Amino acid sequence: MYRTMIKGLFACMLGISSALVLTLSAASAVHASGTIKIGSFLALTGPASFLGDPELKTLQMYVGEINQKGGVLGKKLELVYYDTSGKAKVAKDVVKRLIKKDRVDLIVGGSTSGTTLAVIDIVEREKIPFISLAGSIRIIKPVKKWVFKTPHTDRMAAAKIFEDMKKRNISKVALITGNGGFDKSGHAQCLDLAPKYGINIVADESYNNADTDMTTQLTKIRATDAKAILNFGFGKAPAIVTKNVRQLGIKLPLYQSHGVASKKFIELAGDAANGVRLPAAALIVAEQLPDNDPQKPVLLSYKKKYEAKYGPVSTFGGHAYDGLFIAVEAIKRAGCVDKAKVRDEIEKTKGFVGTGGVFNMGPDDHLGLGLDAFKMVEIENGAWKLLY
Amino acid sequence: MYEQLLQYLITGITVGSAYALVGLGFAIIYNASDVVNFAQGEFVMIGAMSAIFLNAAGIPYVLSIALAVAITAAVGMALEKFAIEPARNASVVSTIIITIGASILLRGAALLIWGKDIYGLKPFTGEETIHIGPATLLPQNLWVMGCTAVSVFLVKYFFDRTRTGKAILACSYNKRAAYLVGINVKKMLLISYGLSACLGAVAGILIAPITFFTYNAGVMLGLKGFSAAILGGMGNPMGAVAGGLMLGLLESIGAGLISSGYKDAIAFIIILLVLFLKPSGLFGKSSWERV
Amino acid sequence: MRLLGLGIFAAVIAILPLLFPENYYVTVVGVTMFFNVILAVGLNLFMGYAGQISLGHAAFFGLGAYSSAILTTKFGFNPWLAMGAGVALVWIVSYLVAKPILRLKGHYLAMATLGFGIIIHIFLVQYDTLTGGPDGLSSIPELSIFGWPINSDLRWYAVSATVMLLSILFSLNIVASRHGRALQAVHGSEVAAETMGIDTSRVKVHIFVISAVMAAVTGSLFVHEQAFISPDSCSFFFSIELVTMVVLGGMASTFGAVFGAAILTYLPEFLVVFQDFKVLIFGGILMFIMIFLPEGLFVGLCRLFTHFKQEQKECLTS
Amino acid sequence: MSYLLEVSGLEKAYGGVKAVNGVSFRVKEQTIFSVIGPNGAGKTTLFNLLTGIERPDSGSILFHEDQLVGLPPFKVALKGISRTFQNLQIFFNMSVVENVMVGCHRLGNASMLSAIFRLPSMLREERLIRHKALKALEFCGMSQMRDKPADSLPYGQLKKLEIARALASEPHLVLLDEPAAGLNDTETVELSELIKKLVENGITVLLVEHNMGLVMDISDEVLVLNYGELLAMGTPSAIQKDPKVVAAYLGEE
Repeated sequence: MYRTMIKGLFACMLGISSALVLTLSAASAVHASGTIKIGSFLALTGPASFLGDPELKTLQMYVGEINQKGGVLGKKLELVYYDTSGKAKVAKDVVKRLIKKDRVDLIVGGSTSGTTLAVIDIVEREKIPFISLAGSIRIIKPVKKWVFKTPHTDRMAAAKIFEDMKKRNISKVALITGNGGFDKSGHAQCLDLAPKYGINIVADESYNNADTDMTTQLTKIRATDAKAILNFGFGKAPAIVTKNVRQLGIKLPLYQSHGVASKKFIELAGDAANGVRLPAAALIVAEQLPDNDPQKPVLLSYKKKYEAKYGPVSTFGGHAYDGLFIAVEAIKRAGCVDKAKVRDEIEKTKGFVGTGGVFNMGPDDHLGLGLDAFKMVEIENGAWKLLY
Repeated sequence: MYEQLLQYLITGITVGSAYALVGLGFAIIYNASDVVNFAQGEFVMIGAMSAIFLNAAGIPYVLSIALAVAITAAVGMALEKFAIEPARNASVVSTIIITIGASILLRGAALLIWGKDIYGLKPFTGEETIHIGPATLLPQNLWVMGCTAVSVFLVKYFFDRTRTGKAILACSYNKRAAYLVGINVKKMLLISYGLSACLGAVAGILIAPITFFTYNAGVMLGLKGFSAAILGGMGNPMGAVAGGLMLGLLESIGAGLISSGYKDAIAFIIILLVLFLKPSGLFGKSSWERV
Repeated sequence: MRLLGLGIFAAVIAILPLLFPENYYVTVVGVTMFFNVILAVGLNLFMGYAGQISLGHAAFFGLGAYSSAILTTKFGFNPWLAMGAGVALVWIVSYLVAKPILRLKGHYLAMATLGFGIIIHIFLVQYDTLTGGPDGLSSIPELSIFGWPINSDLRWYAVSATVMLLSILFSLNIVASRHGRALQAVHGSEVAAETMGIDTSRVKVHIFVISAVMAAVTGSLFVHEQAFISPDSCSFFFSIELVTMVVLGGMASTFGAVFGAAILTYLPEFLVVFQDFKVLIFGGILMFIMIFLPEGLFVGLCRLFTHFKQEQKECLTS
Repeated sequence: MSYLLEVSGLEKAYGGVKAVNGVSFRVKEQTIFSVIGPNGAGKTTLFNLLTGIERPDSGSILFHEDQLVGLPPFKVALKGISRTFQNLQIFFNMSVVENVMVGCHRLGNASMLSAIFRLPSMLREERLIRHKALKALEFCGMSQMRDKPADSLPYGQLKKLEIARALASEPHLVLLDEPAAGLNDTETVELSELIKKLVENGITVLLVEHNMGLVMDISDEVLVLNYGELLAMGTPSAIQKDPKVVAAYLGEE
């Protein structure tokens, strides 16, 4: 009896003291007005960290640059960011933290679709302008009042790939995808779009993103009459798929998604990557664009700055560039950081030239990119080659 | 049908070999100290990542592999020395949490040292595809199978024939008795952890050219190794090897013949069914409470 | 007298939001902590008191959560009805798996529960037409009690705190009963418990089902509070986290589980500032606590505390 | 006088070794029936068979003319048979009185729900159980240590605690497995007094013991097992004179 009492008391004392420490430490971090707070939540660790890493670097670099030039509306920008490890559950928690503890003015972030989709409800409820850096079309369709995004959708990627297949007279395709959010969403879009392009999915295999080998699935595909293989995924898995395809001696054209549009993929897959086709943002083939392309100067400038500081660019960092500047332009036009006004201005973004394309948003289009913003790219001798 | 099956077998055995080595590591530590070491998967990652980075730093290929194994063994022994030994009176669950803590710590350290990028290792010998009938494999597949077989054989020889190996076995039967007949129990524990870390490192280095590694690639391999050890019967090292190979084959054949999306589920369902029928694993000794 | 500890705890929880109604750590993280406490207290009955192990507990949380999510968003169920259906489902599932699984002991039991959890997780990821796949389900309707919508942090704080305090009370009640003693007897010696007339397999099944149902209720509340659920929230890692809460606080102590859940909820919130070092530090703290207080933080500290008191007494009397 | 326990043709083999081989005996109510024999004679196996922990290969066990073979241990216990263990099976995670209260388990029937909500019926039952447990402790002379954690007790007290726990269930038959092992002389004397007191209270005792002095002193009947087989059975004085027993214990080595 006495012992349980002591224990109970003890628990409470510890509870109270820890709670007090917590609240005190929180009290010291009161909203320091005078800055414009941009919140961000990115996959800085975990399997999707190759998305979050360049995104963060881009945000940090340009926030620094903007502040050096005097900030926005005479105020400095302040970047508050958290790591989600690519996990939806963590994303939900840190976005709550951004909104309720840090009291940010708007959010640019969400490296993966899963983490973005997880926070849409809370962003809508709390009425914070939010520009997502993730791919899934579900983020903006149906249109959510406060949610925008900058990367091309997985649906656009699928459409672009099927267009290319049609040009090459390929009608039977084997699909292989992972079990992540990006993969699954892309998979759904492929299945949905295929009939519209007269494409027949003859095999539909999947793998676990942590798997070490995909030869089993590819062996099954080899036994079908598919004329091309399409792999929707990111991270190390597409590189393994690419190597396994060559190992099994499969000569079919291999398509990847925009999820592999970074130098890392070529490095990992090595020679096996040659001949792989994928849709990608223009950034990776910036030099190959015709000089009259409006994007070219923006791309080259971003690329130069980023590479001078951090090394090879990937399209993912570019999405963060687009997100940040769409937000900054909107704040400038709104003349204040009033959330509703900023939101309205983001929606009015027209003719903004970013790394992903020329953005023309509207009340029913919170992305504002057309299919032409995607470039079809082939890997040739370990380098990107712009097809069209 | 037949041609595909052969390919599934090759894939299954290759992947299963890695599971077998990790499972063997689990079994050795469990035998020596009754601890289920959930940091076993981290040994795999450390082995592979150190080899990759040492090699990239210009150290000759073979030497970098040897060094990587040595580094991992040192990490394993440090784990025993600084985490397991001070907590030798802790309950089984507490030691499990300690090893889980250790795995998080090692992952965190790997993140700081090697960053978050994905890395691959050059294959041991070339990348020319070898054709066996309708199936194909890489030289590295042969290396994986061969080195696993050699490692398993060496471990078996070590426990059956050498003085130290027998001493470790004695510790696993009865620590007090082993101590009383003059066996240095502490040293034996240290050796077990070192050996088990070595096996993890070997597994990692072997499959590094086939798959790729990141700082958190050890988690899934550790989980599979644990499953292998349980499937075979915890505490029976050769059972763990068999369990690993079976798990690899189950996954590969399950994916090939039933569904690739549910292949892991299929493997786990079969493990559960095995446990329901044989509650102490396939080759485990059944034990009952003595009263 | 018996419930003094709980009473004080309840008072603190009631006062905190009055003092800090807008504080993130109180009204937002607090709710997460309360959910974790319910889960840990439930798991502690099964692990700490009955001496079993479950590495798949998050699956029951997930089944409860997904039942609510699917039934309300896809079939238009009333949230309370959906919660009832989820609880019923978990009741049945946990009862069915308990029978064969609980014949296993130790590491084999750990493996089997782990496998069960992973199978459920794979199902949630793969069966995307129903579960939304890895992206999960969103826009789950809010709960309301007799027309009073639970739609703010403070209201959720009140609701989750109430459920949590009830679960602690129930746990304390179970432990201080014939059934609680049966649990501990199963832990102490299964053979002796049997020869005292305790149907040990039934006791184990019962407590497994109870803790599974507690997890299901929490899952259901969680899903309404978050308005979102994805397989991440009920993965194998969450199962491990729950076990860690129980062990870290100290097994076979209801307040130990409370304490463990509180630490594992708040610690990551603090460690956020360490960025890339947070993983390393978290692992280090976990190891450190378990090495030096293998009985768990709460139980270990209590023991040190009573030890100290005794020594003091001895000093005074001698 | 009727027989409380009737065992006939009991057999149990492990692999090829017959641990118990065709043993039959009968135990009268309110007596002390001892089983002796050299190590490995099958005494503990016999106890395990009687209490349902292990299942005999063949044979029958009648208790109050009910068949016990095939019942799980807890059902055997519910019939009113309790036991102690040679290797202590104390619930070390509980206090002394809680250990004994577990012994009272079969006397209660409050449901889990009534426990969760602490209904009055459950509280009443709980008070009764506590009362009975304290009485059992008192009977064994352990009242003063009731609130101590079980793991803080010395060996001799733990042995007594097992007996107290066995008594608390108000059994008809108690099986004591080597209760005197490890006890000193005074403790052994105390133990024999305790066992005699049990019988006076209407309980039948089945005793496995190596301490011959104790066995011969208090038993009404003694059964000698050797290699799983019944070697002899009779009163203590008859057993002491039996040449087969003397040979088994002293000669042949």
